[in-house]
Amino acid sequence: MSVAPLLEVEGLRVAFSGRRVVDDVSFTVAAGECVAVVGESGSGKSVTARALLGLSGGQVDARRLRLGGTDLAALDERGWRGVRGPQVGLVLQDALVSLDPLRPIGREIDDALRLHTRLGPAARRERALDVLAEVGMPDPETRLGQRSGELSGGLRQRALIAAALVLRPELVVADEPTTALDAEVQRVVVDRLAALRDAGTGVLAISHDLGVVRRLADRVVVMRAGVVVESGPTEQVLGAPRHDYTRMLLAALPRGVARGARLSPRGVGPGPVVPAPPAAVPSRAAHAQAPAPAPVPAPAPAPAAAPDVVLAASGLRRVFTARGRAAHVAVDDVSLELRAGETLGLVGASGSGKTTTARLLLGLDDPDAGSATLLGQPWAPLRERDRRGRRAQLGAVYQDPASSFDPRWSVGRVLADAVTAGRRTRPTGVAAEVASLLDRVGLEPGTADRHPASLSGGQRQRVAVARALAPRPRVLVCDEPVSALDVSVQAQVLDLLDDLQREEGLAYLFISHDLDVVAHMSDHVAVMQRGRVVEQGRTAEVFAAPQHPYTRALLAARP
Amino acid sequence: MTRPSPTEATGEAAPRRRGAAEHVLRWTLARVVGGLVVLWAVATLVFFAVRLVPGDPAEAILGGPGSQASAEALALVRQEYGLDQPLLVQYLAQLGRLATGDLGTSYSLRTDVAGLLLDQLPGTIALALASLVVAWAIALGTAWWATLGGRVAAGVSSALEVVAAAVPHFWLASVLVLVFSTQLGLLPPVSTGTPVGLVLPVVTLAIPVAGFLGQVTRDSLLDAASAPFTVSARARGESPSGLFRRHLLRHAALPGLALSGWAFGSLLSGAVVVESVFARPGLGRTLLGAVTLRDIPLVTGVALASALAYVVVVALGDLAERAVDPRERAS
Amino acid sequence: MTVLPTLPRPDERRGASPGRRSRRLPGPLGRLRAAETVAALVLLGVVVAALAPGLLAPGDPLAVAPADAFTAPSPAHPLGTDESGRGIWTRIVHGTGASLSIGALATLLGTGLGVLLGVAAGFGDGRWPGRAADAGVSRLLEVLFALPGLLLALVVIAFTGPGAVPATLAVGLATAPGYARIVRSQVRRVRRSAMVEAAVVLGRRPGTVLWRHVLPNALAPVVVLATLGLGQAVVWASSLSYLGLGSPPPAPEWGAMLSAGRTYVQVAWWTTVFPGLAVVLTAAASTVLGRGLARRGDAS
Amino acid sequence: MRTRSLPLLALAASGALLLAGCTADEASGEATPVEGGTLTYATGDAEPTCLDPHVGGNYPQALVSTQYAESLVSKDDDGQIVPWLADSWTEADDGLSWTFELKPGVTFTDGTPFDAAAVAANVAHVQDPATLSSTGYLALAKVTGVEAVDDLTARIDLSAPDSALLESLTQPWLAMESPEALTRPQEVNCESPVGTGPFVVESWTKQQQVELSRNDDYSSPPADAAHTGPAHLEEVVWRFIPDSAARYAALQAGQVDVIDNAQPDTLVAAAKDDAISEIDAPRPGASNRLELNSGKAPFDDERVREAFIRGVDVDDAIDSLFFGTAERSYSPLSSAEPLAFSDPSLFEVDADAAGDLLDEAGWTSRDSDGYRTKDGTRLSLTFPVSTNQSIPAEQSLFEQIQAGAKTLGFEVVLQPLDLSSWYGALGSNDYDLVSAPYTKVGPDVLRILFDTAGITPAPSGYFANHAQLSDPALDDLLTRASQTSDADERADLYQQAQEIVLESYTVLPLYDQQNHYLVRSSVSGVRALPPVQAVTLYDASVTD
Repeated sequence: MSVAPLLEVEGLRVAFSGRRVVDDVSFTVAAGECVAVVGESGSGKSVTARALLGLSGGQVDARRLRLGGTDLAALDERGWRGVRGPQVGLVLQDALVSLDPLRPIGREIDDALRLHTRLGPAARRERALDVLAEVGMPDPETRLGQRSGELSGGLRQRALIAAALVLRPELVVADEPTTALDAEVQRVVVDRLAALRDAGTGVLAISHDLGVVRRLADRVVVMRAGVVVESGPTEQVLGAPRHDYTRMLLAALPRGVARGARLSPRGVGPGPVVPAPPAAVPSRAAHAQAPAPAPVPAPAPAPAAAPDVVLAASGLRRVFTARGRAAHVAVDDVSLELRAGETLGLVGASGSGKTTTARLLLGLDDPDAGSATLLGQPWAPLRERDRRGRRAQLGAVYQDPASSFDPRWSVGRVLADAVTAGRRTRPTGVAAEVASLLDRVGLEPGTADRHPASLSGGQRQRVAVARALAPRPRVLVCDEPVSALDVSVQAQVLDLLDDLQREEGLAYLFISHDLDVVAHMSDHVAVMQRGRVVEQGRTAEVFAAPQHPYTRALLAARP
Repeated sequence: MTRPSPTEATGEAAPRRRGAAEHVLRWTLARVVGGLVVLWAVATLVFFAVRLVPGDPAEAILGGPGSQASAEALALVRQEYGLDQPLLVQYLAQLGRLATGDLGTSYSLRTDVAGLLLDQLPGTIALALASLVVAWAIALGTAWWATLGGRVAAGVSSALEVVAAAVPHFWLASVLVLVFSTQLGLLPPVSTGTPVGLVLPVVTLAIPVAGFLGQVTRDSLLDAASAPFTVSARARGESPSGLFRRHLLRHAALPGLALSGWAFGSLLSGAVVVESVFARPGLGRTLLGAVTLRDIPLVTGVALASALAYVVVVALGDLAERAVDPRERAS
Repeated sequence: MTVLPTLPRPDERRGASPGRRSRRLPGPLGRLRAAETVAALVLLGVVVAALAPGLLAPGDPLAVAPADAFTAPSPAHPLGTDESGRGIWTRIVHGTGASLSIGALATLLGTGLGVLLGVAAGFGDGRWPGRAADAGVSRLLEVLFALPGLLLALVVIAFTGPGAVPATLAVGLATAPGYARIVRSQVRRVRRSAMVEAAVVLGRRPGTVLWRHVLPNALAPVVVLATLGLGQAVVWASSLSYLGLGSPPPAPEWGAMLSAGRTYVQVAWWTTVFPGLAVVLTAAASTVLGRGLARRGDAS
Repeated sequence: MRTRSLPLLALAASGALLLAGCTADEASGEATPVEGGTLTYATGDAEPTCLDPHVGGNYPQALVSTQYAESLVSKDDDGQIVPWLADSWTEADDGLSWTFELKPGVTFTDGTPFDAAAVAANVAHVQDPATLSSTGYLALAKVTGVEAVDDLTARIDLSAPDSALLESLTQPWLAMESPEALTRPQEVNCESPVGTGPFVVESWTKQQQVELSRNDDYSSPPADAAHTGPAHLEEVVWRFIPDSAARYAALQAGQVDVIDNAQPDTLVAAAKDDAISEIDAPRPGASNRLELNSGKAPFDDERVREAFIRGVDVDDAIDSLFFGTAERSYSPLSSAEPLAFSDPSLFEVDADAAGDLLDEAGWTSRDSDGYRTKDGTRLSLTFPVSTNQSIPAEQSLFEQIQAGAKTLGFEVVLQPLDLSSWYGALGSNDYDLVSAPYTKVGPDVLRILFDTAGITPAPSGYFANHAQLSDPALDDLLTRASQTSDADERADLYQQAQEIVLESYTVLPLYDQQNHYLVRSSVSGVRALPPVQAVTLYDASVTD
């Protein structure tokens, strides 16, 4: 497809008050081609994408910045406004906040038409309905009048895409189009973008999710700290990466890595050490038929006397009744068992009741029916006064650790409070205990004096784990502990959890919407759909031969 | 791990519509009951508070304090107005009358309080509402100017808002009269019953409230301006002024609407001063006189009228807020 | 960034990559902006005037000199003299203590009462005791809001008689509902945060959670709010003095000076304009400083 | 909003653009009376609670009722009683009754004829407790009844001779109202009283204004009126503007034609403005004065009283605060009273003499604050001030008296109170100094203010003798003066009474009860009716 490239970027540099964020980036996008820009947070991929619409907000200069017949570098503000919409469309990450929550989606789509065309209201309405149908929005008639808050995640994202496509731009820039979505919905959006590309539009996709990139992109550009480290056809970059950083990114993917095997090099931090080459990964071409994951030799632990059950739930049920709305059954007859030293994975789409189940097991919410036991003793429903004494046995790690720390406390004080909370004894030696906790989670002793707000995402999560370990619990409930982290940092935290389980015999209830992470981390898995456990069993068996249609659909939807 | 919000209902429209109608009914019922409780509490609070105040009600009836009324006249009045009965009996009698809408007769003005209020309420309400509208116009005007005017405009408008919020009514009134009517002779210093006479009183009342609304609007404007949907809008080619009109204006106005109840209350307080300075008939002036002359029925009447006005304005503010932002809010 | 985002959230560094909000450390000083330095200087001046009026204005604020009444601002009397020949500058400086103390004490009373009511309403956890307290206090607040603030003040003063202390009491009571509403929403916000749930998981008792986490975090913004309230309290006090209900003459309190000056506005504009400016400047300065602290405070 | 509208910075600015044309315009034509036109009168006094002067009876009522209700007799500028609704009158030999010959052909504006029966009905209405009259009621204390000898002759019977009856009858609070109207409920009569005056009350919007229209068949002007027949003005708007600065600004802007209660500073400004002229009409009755409570310490000791009165210099203060618009008074009575007696020698300021008197009285030592003490207690005086009755200039005067008294060693504690609390303080004898104006026609006001009987409070707690002066000789003089019908003997008796009052050093006279009107030059014929110095608009006309 050697047609003149639609978009030419050469020597692009973006700086914010002197500090350079994007340095000498060059790539091209042809019509009907999808180029993906991959990199972790802080790599400058988002700023690059926005610079293409003049929305980076920094000082931009480039040797060449051409889109179709327009020289973007020479545009003034009014000129940019002529380009944005008709020539280039932007799709942002989370439709809930990227569409004005106070206006119906019809009006958002209509804005673009009113600004750039002289169509009458009726004609514009017609065009809006067409573009909504194009992106596969069911029943567009009523959807026009609804606000983004009234739509489900998938529908919102389609509305956002429709708003960007309505003027048929030659180039569409999608900044993290799938990050905020569940696997199933991701699949639909990726297919939509693929169809767009096949119809001849140029697509520039920005993502940190290599799975999505593998399915969608013809060519890949890998960026790190504002610089392009590698670029080329997808098979070559993802199949046989030349640059260590790309290799490290690929290695950090839990897909296909056996339970217990490390994802990140032994040393601390994302060092450039080259890990063992990963198992062969089928290239894009092979995506057509259902992916048959390579048979993973499950390291079946020696079937010694089955370890005793540390945390069990039977028939848990929780119903939310809100004013003026129908009652919502969040958890419906859920029964689980977690054994000592093992990890039970809990997987399912958002809103499937995973988090409610976790809160019931943590005793933060009382079940309407059913019960749970911890270390054999009744745990829920129970009066908090009776439960408080045994709280030390059960720890928790959250998705966003920052919000669970008291903003005014240093790391040292957080850990000291956790240590003394568990037991009323031994005020002395707390400092020593804090130091050992920091060491066990791989943080230098100096971190104690720092403020959680000043740490990186990965470091904060390590502090959260250390706090959970302080009262020496037997069970940890981890709710989406790594989904907010970059792949490389995610790998380190997962390895940390593995090490701790092996050394201290901890049992984990591991909750995630990411099937690859659950497959890698858990011995047993339970799949939840709309509040019910639809399938449960040893991870290897469930992933190899899923019985329940929903499980099969989840596995199929994995990029 | 915050509490998961129940997933929003998708698709089934019919039950949602019935739920909405029932919801509106429940909302209005709650407002009415709440309003009645407030009115009852206000009546009780005023009844006992004014009774504690020194000064003999009977004397207040006889042409106010210092009247050389004769003993028989005082006795006659005490008996006629039931002032000789125990306090609790008087309180229940008062509640009985209020329930039937009879606000009694004003001691000092010797006219039916309800009639008096009906005469004066429109004046004060007109003044308060006009001031609220002007305050909003100024607040949004400075917000608009700050948005489009760049750094200097932002700084100056912010300073203007802070100063405006700090200005005492009566001082502003004398300065405005000094400048606009005495020196420039442009505006009448005293209200003429015509709209022209309304300009200075409204501006005097509106400026301090505009200062507050301006600061509240500015904060929510900042939040909205940095929200991702503004980037989406500009990616569609929206101009900054278009963005302000179609998107930010709504977001900026939201918190202000919630504050409309408070703003109206402060306008009533301000009215006391502005009405006496500009010689405008109204509740404010009546209130000041009523308390000075210990005119119990009149004080109760004015308190109830302003409480009713407050409850209505809060309800309207809430309605407007729900219209602009129907998202469910944990109040 | 184009024109629009010239209003970056004060605590967000310009040009931070969009989408990820970086937070500036809540350092004690942080970068003092021009407006805040001016406000700090004004307040410093006001505090000095309050504590040691003699420094700024050696004259006696009460000394009467009928001969030179109503003299226009002149080197001898920088701000002119009032109807009794007393220097306006001297009286403003010596009046600072009175006005500021009424403002400060009223704010203290307002915030104190507000915190009590706010915590009582906000801390309930939805079950019986908490819900009843919340409903009760909310209704009380609604009633206090329904009554125009001035009626509240008038009734209090009618009961106690005019004077500085009753005025302070009246302004305190009239402003308490405002603080209570804000404290209630802050306490409810912190009450439902992940931090509190993490503490529960660690086995902390509700009392400890209240003292160690909820109160410090909920009340921090209230302290900042008090600085905004201080300005308003001074304005309130001067309004009461205007209605003749504030501190008795000849005390050089700003409100009393304003109401006296108002009568002579035709003949001697300076008798009312300068005391008014003093009120406005103090109120504006405390607001600017308050908002500056708020910006720094909410960075955490 | 498609178009880019300019930011509305301040509504006032745009308001200004709207009204470019409306500047104050007043051409001063020569003063030939022009028939018709509307005059707007702005009063600063409190709004009356009832327009029927019989009910209650205070000065704001007198101001407005002078336009529509007329009395039997009036006074001319020399203080002589002149005919009004009564053509002539004779006193019975025993002084126990007065017979009045009424002016024929006079009808009330509701058509009922004015006759002897009407006079009887009015006196009955005033004396009926249900009318809740106070000023009128006290003035007719000695009246036992009224006899309609024939249609145009009415005889008023008395329980004892009353030399002040004629003067009392000149007051608006005893004006004649239509008997028909008086039968209506008081509430209705308060809103629309019916008199025989040159104007008729059309409507009263509370707190805003009273509208009056011309009485076309008016035929009963007082003897000293400038013309006969109906008034020149077609309509009068009586506006209530309490704020003095706003009232004067309205006059300057031409929004109103006449204002009352003009403050000293506006008088000075008006003097410089040739478009505005002043009418100085001090009110009759007592002068504005400080009364020293001789009923309790420290003023029960005459030396302390004399020291206070002769130690404090008020002349400079009065001059500066009132800009020379108020003359110092040395008499308990207003200069509007022909029989007023003053003795400046008693009030010559001598601080040293005052100091010696205080030492003599035992107040020898001084405490840290500079105040005199005796046996440990400080020489402190409580001074409740009524913010309604004392104008700002007067309150500033009290502050200067406070400062002056401090140098002498007196601590004067000023307490500004609203009306209710002020009367409460007086009722509970919680005062040492007080300033209380009292308006009444005739020297008989002395009996109310200084007779021992004036000390015992009325049931409502009100009493008039704030000086609590109780001197049998003075009481005897006042009683005889109130009964004698011989003018010279009456004058001599009142002079002696005033000498006793002044020498008792319980009263520090300040100035006449200030009563200034400001009138735009476009208006002529505005006159202060002598009895209570309330303005009558009967002869007024608008020339532009």
